[in-house]
Amino acid sequence: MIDRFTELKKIAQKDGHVLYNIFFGPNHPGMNGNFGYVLDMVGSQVVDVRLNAGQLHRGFEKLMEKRLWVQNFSLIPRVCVVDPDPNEVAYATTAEKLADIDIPKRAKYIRTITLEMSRMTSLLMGMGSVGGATGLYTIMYWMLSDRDYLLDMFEWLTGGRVYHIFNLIGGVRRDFPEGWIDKILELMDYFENKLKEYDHLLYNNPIIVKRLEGLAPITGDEAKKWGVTGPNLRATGVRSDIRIDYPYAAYNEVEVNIPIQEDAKGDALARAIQVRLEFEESINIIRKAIKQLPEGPVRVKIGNPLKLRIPKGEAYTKIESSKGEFGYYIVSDGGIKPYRVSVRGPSLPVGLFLCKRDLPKIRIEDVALWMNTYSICAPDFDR
Amino acid sequence: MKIKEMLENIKKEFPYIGTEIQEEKQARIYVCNDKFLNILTYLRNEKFEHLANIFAIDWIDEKEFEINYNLWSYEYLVSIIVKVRIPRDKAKIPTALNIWDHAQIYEREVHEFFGIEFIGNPDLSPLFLHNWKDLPPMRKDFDTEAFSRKAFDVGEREGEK
Amino acid sequence: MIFLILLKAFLITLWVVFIGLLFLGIGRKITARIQKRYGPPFYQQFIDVIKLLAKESIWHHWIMILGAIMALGGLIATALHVPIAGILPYDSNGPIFLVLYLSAIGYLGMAMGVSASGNPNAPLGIGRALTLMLGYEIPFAAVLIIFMGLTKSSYFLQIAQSQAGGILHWNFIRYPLAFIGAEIAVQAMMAEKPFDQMIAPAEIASGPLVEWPGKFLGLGMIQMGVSVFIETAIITNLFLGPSHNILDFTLKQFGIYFIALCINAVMPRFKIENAAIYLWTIPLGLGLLQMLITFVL
Amino acid sequence: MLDKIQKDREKRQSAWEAVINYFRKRSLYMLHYCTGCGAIELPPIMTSRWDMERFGIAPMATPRQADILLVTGYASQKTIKRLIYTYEQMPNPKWVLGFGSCTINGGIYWDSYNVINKLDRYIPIDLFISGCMPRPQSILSAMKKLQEMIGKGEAKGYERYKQNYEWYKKNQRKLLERETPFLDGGEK
Repeated sequence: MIDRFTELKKIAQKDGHVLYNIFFGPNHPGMNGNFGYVLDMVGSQVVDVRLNAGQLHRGFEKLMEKRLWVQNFSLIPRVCVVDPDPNEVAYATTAEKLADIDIPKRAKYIRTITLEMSRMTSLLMGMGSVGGATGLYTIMYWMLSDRDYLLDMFEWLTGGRVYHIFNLIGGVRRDFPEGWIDKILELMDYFENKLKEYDHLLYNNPIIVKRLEGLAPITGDEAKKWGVTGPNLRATGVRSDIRIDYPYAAYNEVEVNIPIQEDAKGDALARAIQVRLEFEESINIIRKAIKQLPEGPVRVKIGNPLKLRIPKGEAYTKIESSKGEFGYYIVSDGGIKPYRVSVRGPSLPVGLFLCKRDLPKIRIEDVALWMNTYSICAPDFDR
Repeated sequence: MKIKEMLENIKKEFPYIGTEIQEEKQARIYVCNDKFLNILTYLRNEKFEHLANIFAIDWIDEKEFEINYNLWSYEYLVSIIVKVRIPRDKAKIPTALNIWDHAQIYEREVHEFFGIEFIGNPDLSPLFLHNWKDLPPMRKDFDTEAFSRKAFDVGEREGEK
Repeated sequence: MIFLILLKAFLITLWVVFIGLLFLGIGRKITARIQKRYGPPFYQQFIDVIKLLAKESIWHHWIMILGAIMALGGLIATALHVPIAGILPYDSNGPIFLVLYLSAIGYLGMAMGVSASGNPNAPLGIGRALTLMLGYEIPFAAVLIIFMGLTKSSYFLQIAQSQAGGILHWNFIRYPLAFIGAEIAVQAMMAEKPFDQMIAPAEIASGPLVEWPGKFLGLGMIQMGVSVFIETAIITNLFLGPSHNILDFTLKQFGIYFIALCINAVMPRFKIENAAIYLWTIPLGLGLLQMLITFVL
Repeated sequence: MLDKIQKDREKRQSAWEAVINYFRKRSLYMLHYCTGCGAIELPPIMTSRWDMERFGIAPMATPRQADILLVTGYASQKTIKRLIYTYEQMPNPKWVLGFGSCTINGGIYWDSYNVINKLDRYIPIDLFISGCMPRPQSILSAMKKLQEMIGKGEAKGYERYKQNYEWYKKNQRKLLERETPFLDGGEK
C-alpha cells in the first residue's frame, strides 16, 4: 500500500495532469460540520491534503473578554455544539478555583449526571455518523431519534434542548424536578436494551468490520506524541482518563471503570468500538451517581452576578468530553470580565494536523469514515 | 512524586526559573526568553509528553506577550504550564516544532491571532480568517465592536430597498 | 403495422416509467418505515420528477444533454425487449443477448454525459459503476447460461414459459442456488446497498448526479425507475414462472424489489474492490455450483 | 390585438405557474450544508419524531440539485463566501431560509469581528426563523410557511437577487475583496 502510494505521489509530482483537487467540504455530504479539506488526488487515492478551516470562527476568546463573567455562560456552550456541557463545567470550575468557591456536593453530582447525559447524546451522534458515512442510514436514524429522549430529559431539567446554560459559578441553576430521576433511570434501562440492537446492526455487521479494520491505525506512543486524547487515545490501549487522573465534579466519589479493549489496535474499528463501550460506561456512571446522590442545596450565594468580580489569578481546568480533553485556561485581573480565556479543543491536533499524516495514505471513500471515527468536531477548533 | 519535589528537581537543573503551585496537580513555570526550549526539552524527556496547547496572553500594560505551553504528564498526572514572556514590539520566538510535531498548528494559530512570529516554523500562513487586513484580532488594542460596526453595518438600515 | 408497433412501444414506455417511479416512491415509504419514520406519500416521486422537469437546468457542454438522452434512451430500448407478462412491442421474444448489450448503453451514455460536466466526483462514480458492472455481469451470465442450456433458447419468453405448470415448476424452487446468486447480482445492478458505491453521497457526493441540475436530475430519476423495472422484470421472467396478466407480473416484480429494499436498508456499503471480489466469489460460486448440480449430477 | 395576445400569453403563463407551484411546494430539496450550530437540529427533524420527508422535503448532496438553502446560524466571512458560491450555483427557482437570530442581526455574535450581522445584505432571504437555536417545531412550521408562500407564488427571493444584483454584489465585494483595513492603524 505504502509503496503504491509513494509511486503515485511521484507520478503526481512529475505530471500535473493526473493530479486533481477535490473540495471535501464544507458542503460535501460526508463532512459533518462547516469545515473542509482540499484533497489532492490521483485516481481515488489521496496524495496530499490542505486545510480549509475557519468557516466557524466566531472569535469566542475575544468575545469572552468583552462579556461579564456570568454572561459568558451563554457563549461557551456554543464552542462544541454536540457536546456543550463540558464547556460550561470547565469554565465554571475554573472560575470557582479562582474565586475559591466550594460548591455544594449535590451540585457536583448534578453536574456529573448532566455531563454524562451530554456525553451520551454526543456519542449517539458519533456512533450514528459511522453508519451515515458507510451508507447505513437506518442506524443513524434510530440513534438520532433515541437521542431525542435524552434531549427531552435535558429540556425538562434545564429548559433547553441543545444548549442548556445550566451551570453557574457556584453550582447549578436548579434541582432535579419531581419524577425526573425515575424517568432517567427508566431511560437508562431503555438504552441498555437498545445497545443490543445497535450491536446487531452496526458493530457485528461484517461489512462495517471489514471497512474499519486496519484503517488509519495509530499506536499509543504516537497518539500521545501527536496530542490525541480521550476515547481515541484509549482505543490504542492507553489507560488514561481525566475523570480519574484529574477529577472534577463528583468523579472522585463516583467510580469510573474506564473501558479498555483487549488487544486494542488503535485502528478505526477500535475507535468505533471504544465509543460504544464509553456509552455503556456512561449508563453505569449515571446509575451510580443517582444511587449516591446526596441531599442539600444546589448552589452557593455569589451575590449580584452582574457585579461579580473574580480575584486576580489564573488557572486551568481540563474536562474529559466525549471527544477528548476540553480545557479552559482563564486569566483574571480582578475585574468584572475575564482578562483572557483560552480554549483547548480536543479535535484540533487530529483535525488540523494528524490529517496530514493519515489522509494521504487512504482513499476518498475512507475520508469521511476517518473523520467520524476520530469524532472530529469542527466548531471546537475554529472557535 | 509530589508536585513540590518535582518543581524542586526542575529548579535544581535550571536555577533561573520561577515556579508557582496552583493546586495539588497544577503548577506554573516562569522562564526568560532564550532558555525556554531547554526546559521544554527537559520536561518532554521527563515524561511530560502531552502538549495540550500553546496559547498567548497579551499583557498590554506591561507591553509584553506571554506564550504558554500547556503540558501534561501521563505518568505523574500533573499539569505544568510553561510561561515565556517576550516584548510586544519585537514579537519573535523560536519554534517548539522540534519537540512536538503538532506545535506547528498551534503556533500557526497564535501567529494568526496575535501576530507573533515563530522562527523556524515553515508554515505560518493564515488559516482561519479571510483576507484579513487589520490588526491581529486577539490583541487587546483591536476593538472588535468598532470593527463589526464598520464592516457589517450594525444598526443602520438606510440605503436598502 | 409499423404504427401499431410504435403505439405499443409508446404505451409500454409509459407503463415502464409509471411503474418504475411508483416503485421508487413506495420504496421510499418502506425505507422510511424501516427507519421508524412515517415517510413521504407513495406518489412523492412523481411530484419530484415533475418539479425537476420544470426547473431551470444548467449544462456545461452539449455532450451532457446527449449523454442524458442516450442513457435514458438506452434503458428504454432495453425495457422494450424484456417481456412484460409476455407482452412485447413486436415478436422479439425477449432476446437475452440484446438486453444485456443494450443495458450497458445506459451506463455508457451516463459516463459520456457526466464526464463532460467536469466535476471530478462524477468520473469517480462512473469508474465505480463500470467496475461494478464487471462484477455483476459475470455471475449473472453464469445464471443465464444455466437456463439457456436447459431450454436450448436465448429468449426470455421461452424461459418464462418453460416454467408453466404450478409454483413447483418455477425456477426459484427448482434452482434455488441460482436464484440466490441472481438476487445478489441484481442487488448490484439496481445499485442498492451494499453495492451503491456509484452514488455514495458521503464519499463522492452522489457521484454521477453531482452536476445534474433540474431536468437532468429528473431524467436521471426516470432512468433509475426504468432500470429498477428492467432488473426486476428480468428476474421475474427467469425465476418466477409465466405470468398470466400484467398485474400478476407487477406484483412479482414488486416482491423482488421489496427484498432488495429490505437488504438495502440494513446494509452499509462495500468498498468497490471488495464489492467486485464479493460478486466474483459468492454469487458466481453459487451459479457455478448450480450449473454443476444441474448438468453433471 | 397585440395586447390581447400578450394578455393571453400572460394568463396562460400564470395558469401554468399556478400548476407548477403546487409541485414545487410539495417537493423541496434541501441542500446538505451545515453552516452553523442550527444544523444540529436538522437531524432530529429528519428522524421519527418530526420526519420532514412526509412533506416532501429531502436532503440533497450538491447545490445543483437543491431547491432550498438553509443558512443554519451565524455566517462567518469565510462562510458567506461559500454561501454566495453555493447560492449562485443553485438553479432557479431557489429559496433561502435564515435560521436563528444570528442571521437576522448577528444575535449573540453581534460584535464579533468575524461574523456578519445582516445576512439579507448579501443574499436574499425568503424567510427568517427566530430563536437561538430554533426548535424543530419552529423549523418545521417555517418549512410549511415557505411551502404556503411558494404555492401562492410569493417567495421570489431569486428574482430579487436578479433585479438588485449590483447592490448585492457591492455589499459582497465590500466585505470579501477589501484592500484596506477597516479600522485605523491596521497593519500587520
